[in-house]
Amino acid sequence: MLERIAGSRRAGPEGNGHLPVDAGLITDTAAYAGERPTAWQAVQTARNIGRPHALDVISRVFDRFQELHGDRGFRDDPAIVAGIAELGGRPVVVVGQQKGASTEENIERNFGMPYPEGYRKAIRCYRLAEKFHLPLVTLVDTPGAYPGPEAEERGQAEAIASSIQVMSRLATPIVVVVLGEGGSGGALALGVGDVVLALENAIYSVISPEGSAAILWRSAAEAERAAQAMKLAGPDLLETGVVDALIKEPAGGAHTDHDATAAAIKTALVAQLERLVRVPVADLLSLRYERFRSFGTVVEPRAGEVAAPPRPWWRRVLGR
Amino acid sequence: MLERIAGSRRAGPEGNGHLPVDAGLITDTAAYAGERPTAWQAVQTARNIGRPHALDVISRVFDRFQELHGDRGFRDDPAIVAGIAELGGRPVVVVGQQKGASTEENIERNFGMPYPEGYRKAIRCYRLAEKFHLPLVTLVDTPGAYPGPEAEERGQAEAIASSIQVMSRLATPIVVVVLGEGGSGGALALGVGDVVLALENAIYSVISPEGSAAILWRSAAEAERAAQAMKLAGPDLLETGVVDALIKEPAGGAHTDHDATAAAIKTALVAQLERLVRVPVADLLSLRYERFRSFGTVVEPRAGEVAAPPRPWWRRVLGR
Amino acid sequence: MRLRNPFGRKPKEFPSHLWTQCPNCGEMLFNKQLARNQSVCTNCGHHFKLGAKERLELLADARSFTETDADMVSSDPLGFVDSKTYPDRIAAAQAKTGHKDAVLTGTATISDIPVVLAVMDFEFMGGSMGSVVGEKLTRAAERALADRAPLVIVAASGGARMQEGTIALMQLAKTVAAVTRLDEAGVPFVSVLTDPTTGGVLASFASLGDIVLAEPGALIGFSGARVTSETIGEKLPKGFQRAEFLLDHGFVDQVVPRAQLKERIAFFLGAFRVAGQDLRWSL
Amino acid sequence: MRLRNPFGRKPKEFPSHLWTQCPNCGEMLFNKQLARNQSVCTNCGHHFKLGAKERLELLADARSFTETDADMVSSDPLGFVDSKTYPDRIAAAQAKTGHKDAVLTGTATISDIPVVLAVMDFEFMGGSMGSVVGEKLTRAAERALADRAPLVIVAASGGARMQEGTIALMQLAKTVAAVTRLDEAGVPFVSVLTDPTTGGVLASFASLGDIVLAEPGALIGFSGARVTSETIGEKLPKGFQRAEFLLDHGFVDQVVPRAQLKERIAFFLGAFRVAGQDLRWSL
Ligand SMILES: [Zn+2]
Ligand SMILES: [Zn+2]
Repeated sequence: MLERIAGSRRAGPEGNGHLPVDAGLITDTAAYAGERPTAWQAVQTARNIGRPHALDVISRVFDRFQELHGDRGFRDDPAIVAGIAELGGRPVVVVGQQKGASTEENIERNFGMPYPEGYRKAIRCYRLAEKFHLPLVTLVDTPGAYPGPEAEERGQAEAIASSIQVMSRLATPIVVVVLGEGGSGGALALGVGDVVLALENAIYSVISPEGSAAILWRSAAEAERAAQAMKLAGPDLLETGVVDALIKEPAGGAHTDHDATAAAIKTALVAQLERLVRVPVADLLSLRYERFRSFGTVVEPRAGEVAAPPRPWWRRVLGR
Repeated sequence: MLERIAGSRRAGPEGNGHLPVDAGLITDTAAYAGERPTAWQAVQTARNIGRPHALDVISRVFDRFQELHGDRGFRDDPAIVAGIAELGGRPVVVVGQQKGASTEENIERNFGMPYPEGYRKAIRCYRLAEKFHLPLVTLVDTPGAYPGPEAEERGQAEAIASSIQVMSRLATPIVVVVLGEGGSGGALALGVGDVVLALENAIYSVISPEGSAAILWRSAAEAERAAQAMKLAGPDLLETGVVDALIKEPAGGAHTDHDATAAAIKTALVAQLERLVRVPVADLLSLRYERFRSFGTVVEPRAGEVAAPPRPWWRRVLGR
Repeated sequence: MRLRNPFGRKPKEFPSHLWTQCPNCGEMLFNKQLARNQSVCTNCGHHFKLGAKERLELLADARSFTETDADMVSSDPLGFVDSKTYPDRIAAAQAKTGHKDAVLTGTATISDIPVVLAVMDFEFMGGSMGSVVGEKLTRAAERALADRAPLVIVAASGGARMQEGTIALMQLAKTVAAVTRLDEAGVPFVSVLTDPTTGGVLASFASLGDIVLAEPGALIGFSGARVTSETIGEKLPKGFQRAEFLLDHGFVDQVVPRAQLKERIAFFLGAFRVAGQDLRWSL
Repeated sequence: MRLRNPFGRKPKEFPSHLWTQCPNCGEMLFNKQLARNQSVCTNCGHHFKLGAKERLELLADARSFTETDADMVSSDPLGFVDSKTYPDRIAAAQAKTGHKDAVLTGTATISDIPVVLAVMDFEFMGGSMGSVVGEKLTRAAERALADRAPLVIVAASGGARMQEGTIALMQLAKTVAAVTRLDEAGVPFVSVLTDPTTGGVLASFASLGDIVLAEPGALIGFSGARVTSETIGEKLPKGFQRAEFLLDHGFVDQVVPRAQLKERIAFFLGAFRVAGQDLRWSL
């Protein structure tokens, strides 16, 4: 199976002949010799209100975006945007969490915190991608799923679990890009893909640093310490294999140059999709299963062995 | 295909060797020579509050009924009951509309008028039947889907359309029994099956007699006339092919003897399911498509022909 | 169209064969100008109902529409009589609209994409769905399946046709089953909801498009507003059951102004082109 | 269990190694009697939390449970330290509970039906899901798939294990993918939600059972009640996020008293028996 994905390698260093498979990507933390930002810096950059959010990225990366609305059951959730667009002239389905760039917009978008109906809209669009053989691109950027009582009433947990389930067996290529905050299960609901990329200063964590600090240190003021301990910044995620590669941001951070950021995302998406669409869907699904199956570090004394950490994406793809 | 269903005939007049295929059924309106009740009598009998409702039937026809609750998205609708039970020792999924036998119970059951979440619960249980290869039995008894504003907000039309859609391709045998009122689309949402039966005094109509009268005669007082004009009573339905056969009720009507009514339903269900489970599922689906495909009486002057009315169930099954 | 006249002008200044008043903004609109603007009010954007022929002109490429089953007419299965007989009602509707029943079906191209196209006409007995509408839509879906061509249906209907009783109700199951076969085969179906789309049509095929579009302000709902209002014993909120209400509640992908409708349908059909065509990723 | 004493009796009358007070009705319950009653209050029916071993005794036929992966333990991938190191927390939990992590998995029979059975233990670090829980549950699902035996998971968890950071979050995707393969293969999965089942466990495999059962009064929710309460700035209604609340809102098939749980699971497994077994209709 890896052989078949590695087929792109046999076509030469240029992969499929268009773009090198690692175009615009950082696949090795050696790139950060001595200059890794602190976890707390990453948290603050990832949350910068001027950071390019999903629609900023969509308008620059894709052409002819047409938004699709609604979950066909309760409501159209503005915290999730979904639609069909073209990437380099070819159609894709794109689904993302949408934060606001101002307080007003954040209120409208619920600060990027989806309700269950948002995830159900996403699921509907995933299925449309599968039905019409369109690749799926998801853009993750949320503090987390909305924790209010109406969200509980309408099944936040069920919606997230179902979204993860549908992505895990969706018979079409999926590329996930973490744009800013990858907040817990609410982020993972859009995060199950064949390739998971993240902007350099994005974060991805099991709980917010503040939430973790409040529970473990009994003080939200310890958020900085919690952020460090949870290894939620880009280079950490590359090391644990949670993301396959990082997309380089402009020098001052993505918020300083939306166009340059979008250009880097576009290059990465095109390179990944050109590769993934050549892989038979059955193989994609097996590899996707293996990708998430491999997370976890357990020790089995009787067997006397430690399960291998997941192979970095780079090695998985090129068979190294 | 018909040949394969007709296979039961080749096994002799007893069908599959257990029960005659028309056990307990009226398949010919000749049975009503001169004594057909008026449409309005049928309406009143079908609505009799003492008539056996879904749970009355379930408790008498099936064993070990375990109710399943909820649509996994919004609410558990008490106007629809669904669950798993045994019929003659073998498991089936059963889904029905539930009216009350008293005012209190009717308020709790919303007079048997489902909300969209009721139909979505039904869909979930249909899929469970398909997944585990269990036959599906539905019990229709509703004045119609609830017409209130919350039902509109949550997509009453979408829910009904989806329920019809899922039933129309559900890969397991389906027997529908109209117990009392078959009120419009809200009834049809549970009404797409391989065999559609009705209790003798049940009705099935495109709109309530009162609604029809209000629109066409501009007076709800003309309901009796409307009922007559719409041909909604059992023998009419047998003639139009909307139902395949009628289940005989006790002399005074089903409300006079729930046990005897249930016994007749049970006999009919067992006979139909024993036959249907022998038919390959792909054939069932084709026959189900043809059954509903054939409704309609159109004239095509150029072709100079009238589309044949649907063949009665009895003839379809036995190849006569 | 009934002429209201809130401005105190004498009706004879605006004879109805020349002028139409906008029910939304009250503006008097010159009929020819209104027709040139696709029956959209030039003052406020109100979308007037559109007949089936005008709808075809709007959506199908010029001279691309070939009608099918044009002569199919209804019989009278129940011998239905209210204040008139059903055959009399049909005859009157045929005389009024110039077509045989409430839907026109055929093949066409939309921005050069071959499609099977069906458009309903509310002027024909309220766009009600009986045997003919059900049969023609089912044949349209079956043709789309056979040709693997996308199906586009423009709905405009008050619901099922009472005069055909339960046979009309069965058309819901019939049309749903037909579009479900398209779904299974991966052939696209775009459903366009126009003013009004209610009752049995909304509760069947019209809700099941891969993409569901609606025209601005269109009345879209399951139950008649009168019934709903009586159910709760109070007046319904403004905007209830309008296209924008359905968008908010998650049942419509987009509300598309008439002027953009053709282009928008073409975009989605382009994205969904069925196997073997060039724009797709080679999956 | 903290001993409250609303009746003014001196605590020494009810030493905690002998007596437990019901947090619901206040009744003092003799521990041995409580254990005999499956840790359900004999006065009011309150369901106390149940340890994994007691849960196995309740559900699995006598001597039918064979544990798998019993020795699997967690490593410390992040070198996580809060007020204690992660390895110290694990060691303390192991000493307290007598097992290696928060789930026990294995094969068993339930009323003579062979199953793969997994039971979580809230006493082990709040039943949190890290690498070991994720791996053991995934292996359990994979074994169920290989054997075509139904999978029964009894959840009891505060959510994902923070000390493993994003790796813990990935266990949601891992376990969901594993039970999804069962779904595709038509192998039954019954999910039982006990007090408490929250956060990442509810937002993954635990919500995806073919049948979802819950114990009476169990706390079941996505967000902690504290977070939810702070979000809206007011107190939550009584019964919020309890099993009965989830039943009303459509997320749980049945709320089943502990005494009936085994029989109820067996009923559903019997109905879902996979191909080739005798009770099914021959489809
Ligand atoms: Zn106007
Ligand atoms: Zn108690």
